[in-house]
Amino acid sequence: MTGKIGFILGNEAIVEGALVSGATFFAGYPITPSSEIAERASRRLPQVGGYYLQMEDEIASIAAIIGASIGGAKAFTATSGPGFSLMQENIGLAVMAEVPCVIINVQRSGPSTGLATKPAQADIMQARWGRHGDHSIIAISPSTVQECFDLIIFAFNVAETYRCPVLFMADATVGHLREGCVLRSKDEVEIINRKRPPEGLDEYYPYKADEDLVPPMATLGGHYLSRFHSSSHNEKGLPTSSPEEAKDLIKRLYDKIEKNKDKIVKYKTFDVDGSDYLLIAFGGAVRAARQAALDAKKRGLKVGVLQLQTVWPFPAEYVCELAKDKKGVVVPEMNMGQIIGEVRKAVPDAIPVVGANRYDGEPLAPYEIMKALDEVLSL
Amino acid sequence: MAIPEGEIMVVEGKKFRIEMRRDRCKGCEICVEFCPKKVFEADELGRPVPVRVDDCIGCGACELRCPDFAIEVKSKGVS
Amino acid sequence: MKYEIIFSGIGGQGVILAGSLLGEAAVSCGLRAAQTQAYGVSARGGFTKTDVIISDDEILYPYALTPDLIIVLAEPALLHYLNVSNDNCKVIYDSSIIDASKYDLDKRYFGLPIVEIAKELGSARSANILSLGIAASFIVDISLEQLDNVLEKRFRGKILGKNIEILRKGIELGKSVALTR
Amino acid sequence: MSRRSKEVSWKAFLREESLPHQWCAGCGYGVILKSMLYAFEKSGLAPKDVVVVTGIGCWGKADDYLYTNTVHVTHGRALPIATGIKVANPSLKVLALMGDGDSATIGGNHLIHSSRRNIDVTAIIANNLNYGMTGGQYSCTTPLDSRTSTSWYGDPEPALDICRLTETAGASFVARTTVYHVGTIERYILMALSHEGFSLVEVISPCPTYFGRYNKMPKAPIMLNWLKDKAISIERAKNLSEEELSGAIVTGVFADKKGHSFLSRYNEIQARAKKDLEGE
Repeated sequence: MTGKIGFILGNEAIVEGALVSGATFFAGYPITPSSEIAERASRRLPQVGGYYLQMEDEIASIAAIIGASIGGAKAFTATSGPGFSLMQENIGLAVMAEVPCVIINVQRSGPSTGLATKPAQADIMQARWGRHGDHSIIAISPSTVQECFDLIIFAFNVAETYRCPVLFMADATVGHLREGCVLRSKDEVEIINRKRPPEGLDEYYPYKADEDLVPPMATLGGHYLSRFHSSSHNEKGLPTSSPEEAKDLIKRLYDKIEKNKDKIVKYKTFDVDGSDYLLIAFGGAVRAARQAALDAKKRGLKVGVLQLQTVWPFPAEYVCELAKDKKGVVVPEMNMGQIIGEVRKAVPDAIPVVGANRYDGEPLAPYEIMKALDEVLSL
Repeated sequence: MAIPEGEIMVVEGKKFRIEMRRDRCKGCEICVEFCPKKVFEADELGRPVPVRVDDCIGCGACELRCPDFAIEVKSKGVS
Repeated sequence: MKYEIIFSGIGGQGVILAGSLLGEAAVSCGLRAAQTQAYGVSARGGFTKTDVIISDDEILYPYALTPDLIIVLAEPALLHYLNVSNDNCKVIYDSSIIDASKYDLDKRYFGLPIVEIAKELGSARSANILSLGIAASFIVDISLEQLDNVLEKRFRGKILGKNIEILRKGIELGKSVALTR
Repeated sequence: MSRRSKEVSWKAFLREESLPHQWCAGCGYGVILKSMLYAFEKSGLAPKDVVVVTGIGCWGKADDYLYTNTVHVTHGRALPIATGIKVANPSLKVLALMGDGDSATIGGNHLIHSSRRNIDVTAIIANNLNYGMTGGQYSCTTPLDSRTSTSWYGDPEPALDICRLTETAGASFVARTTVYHVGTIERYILMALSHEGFSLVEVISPCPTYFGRYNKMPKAPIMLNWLKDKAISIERAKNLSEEELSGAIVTGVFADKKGHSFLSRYNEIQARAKKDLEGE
């Protein structure tokens, strides 16, 4: 498969990227518009000695990939809106027990069963806040089929590096998009595997973190006994109700992501230098945003685009830096306005921030972004 | 019979020795009820006292049934 | 160069396959292609369409905004494309299964008996491949060799032979109605 | 009694420093725990080969007292987590320890499908007939008409028979006993540990604090004698009518079938897939 160009679906590219990452375990429950991921995983994984498990529901699916990761595999699942809602509790488990795994949500219109076959980006706040309790989370969003492949590898890498779940927030416009995609081989990409404890320790403490705030993860059946715990626990992995230990744990879980933000945040810019206006988008909406910027150029406007490949943690400082000398910002999203709230928090109050939103199940179009840009121009 | 807290109480019988952990015992009286030789009696807190240790036949029922890991019966002469 | 092509029909006619084969052939020829699809809940019977954008440059928005060619294989699909904004767009509908007389269609629309021709060539189910040929005739940069290649990857044996024949007939048909810009 | 002189003593699996445990006086879970440790000793397993997955509930605290690999997870999800661990690392002996609420009520769907899948995991279900940890509410195994803190006038819902359910669903080893029948707990767990495919041991346990207290059995010995009286062996039960069996606890081995575990079947799938890849 070295460097082979495939004309494939975004959903298929996700599976190919996962395989290159070394993933050997998928558990899922079919749901539109993510099902092609399950279908391809079911064909490809057993070919490479891996496993595809079709579970009884999405709760079992996320549980099984957490188990598989504890067992030593790189594991992933894929779902869409309703299934993503069902997974939230155990995503919290992966956060608390520090289990690396990748959860793909090919977003569709909601709420509830909504428009099953139609795209949306309306789960991006759920990605951040869907679970109970304080914590940080990593969410990555692709806008092209090539990014489905490249960023899923990045998703596995950050999951392994920081021992945490990573949410891969695709949407139906990208998952069901076919494009040319360079299918890189293992030797052509950087693959990161979880940190293991050194041999010869007197005792292994499963939740004793190194300086990077990440505890090494022992291989089950190897040198050390290991413990994983969903409740507040100490370094030994034993439950504790001590306020100090509880605070230290919650703080570390939060900080290991927030303090490593510069390594986790990935973005792309298009014509931002010297531009007067800025479009900030993620996922499928980036395509419309870039087209709109190009159309605006024909009208003599200087419009740059910031693509958030990593949406969470939100790069507020960078957004502020980029936006501070602009005349206005437009945030195109296929929802009623979710990330725009983060943008508003980040940019100086004097700069107008306007949304370009679509939430009828149809993909956001460039002319709708142009309309929002016109609104900014009129301010 | 006063048995101290927090340490292993060893009661020697003719053939068997009963070791009891009062720090673990919660006084459920299972050993009192199910000892075939009625070796134990409950004190005022319901905790067992091996008052007839010489009657012990070493069947191990008390050890097996104790939910609290609080009783061990040992054959004398076996360390 | 940039082309926006739509294949439309009802589920089960293979319009999405036609779109993906066209895109794949374009990519094999070193072009860029993006293919998207819209479909309803039923796998069979409901309105289905696929947009194929082919360009020698990066494709930003992957949906057809100003389509150059729309191929319509069923009446429910025609209803979607009665008011096409692009003056230069060509809309080819299957005149063997759609009675267009009740619609007030301008000169951008014309009928070809697609299913009937496919049937004559031995496979009514290959109307999508005939459509692929019609669309391919439109894009000079896609080679027949690569089109054959993508068919060879997809089909085997007798069906492959039939489809290769039908593809050629489609290209010929497309040329006959002078689709090339 | 001093036990068998095996390489790894049962005490090697016990976190003795965590005792006394948190279970109430007369709770049967300490007995089940000890029987499980005895079975570990007899099985010849080493602590590092064993992974114990626990859910939420009184029995879900069992991992606190173990020197094995332990994974403490969300309520009801021990089985799918155990499934993932086992599939990812088949050399491990993976157990899921669940109560009646965890396994059969909130986790009932996973119980059915783990049985059907015949996944190579051992489930040890400690059934105390109610939710002990949250204060004695009724669960899906609470006997019909029993009084609990949420069925003050009697439980209107009939109880679920875990063993009959899982046997029907395809679990290849299913056995039930009670804390009264203490010797059989170890025996059944040992059988389950050496079984290929999904193995399940259900142990009915006294909860004198809640279930017992609400149902005129406030002390453990009374509850144990109640279990003794209610128990009917599966062999005897075969000759009894439904009416005669009403309210009885049928004990014994419900299923003990060989072959067709999930992992053995999946090996076949991988072989076919590799052939397919070579043929491409």
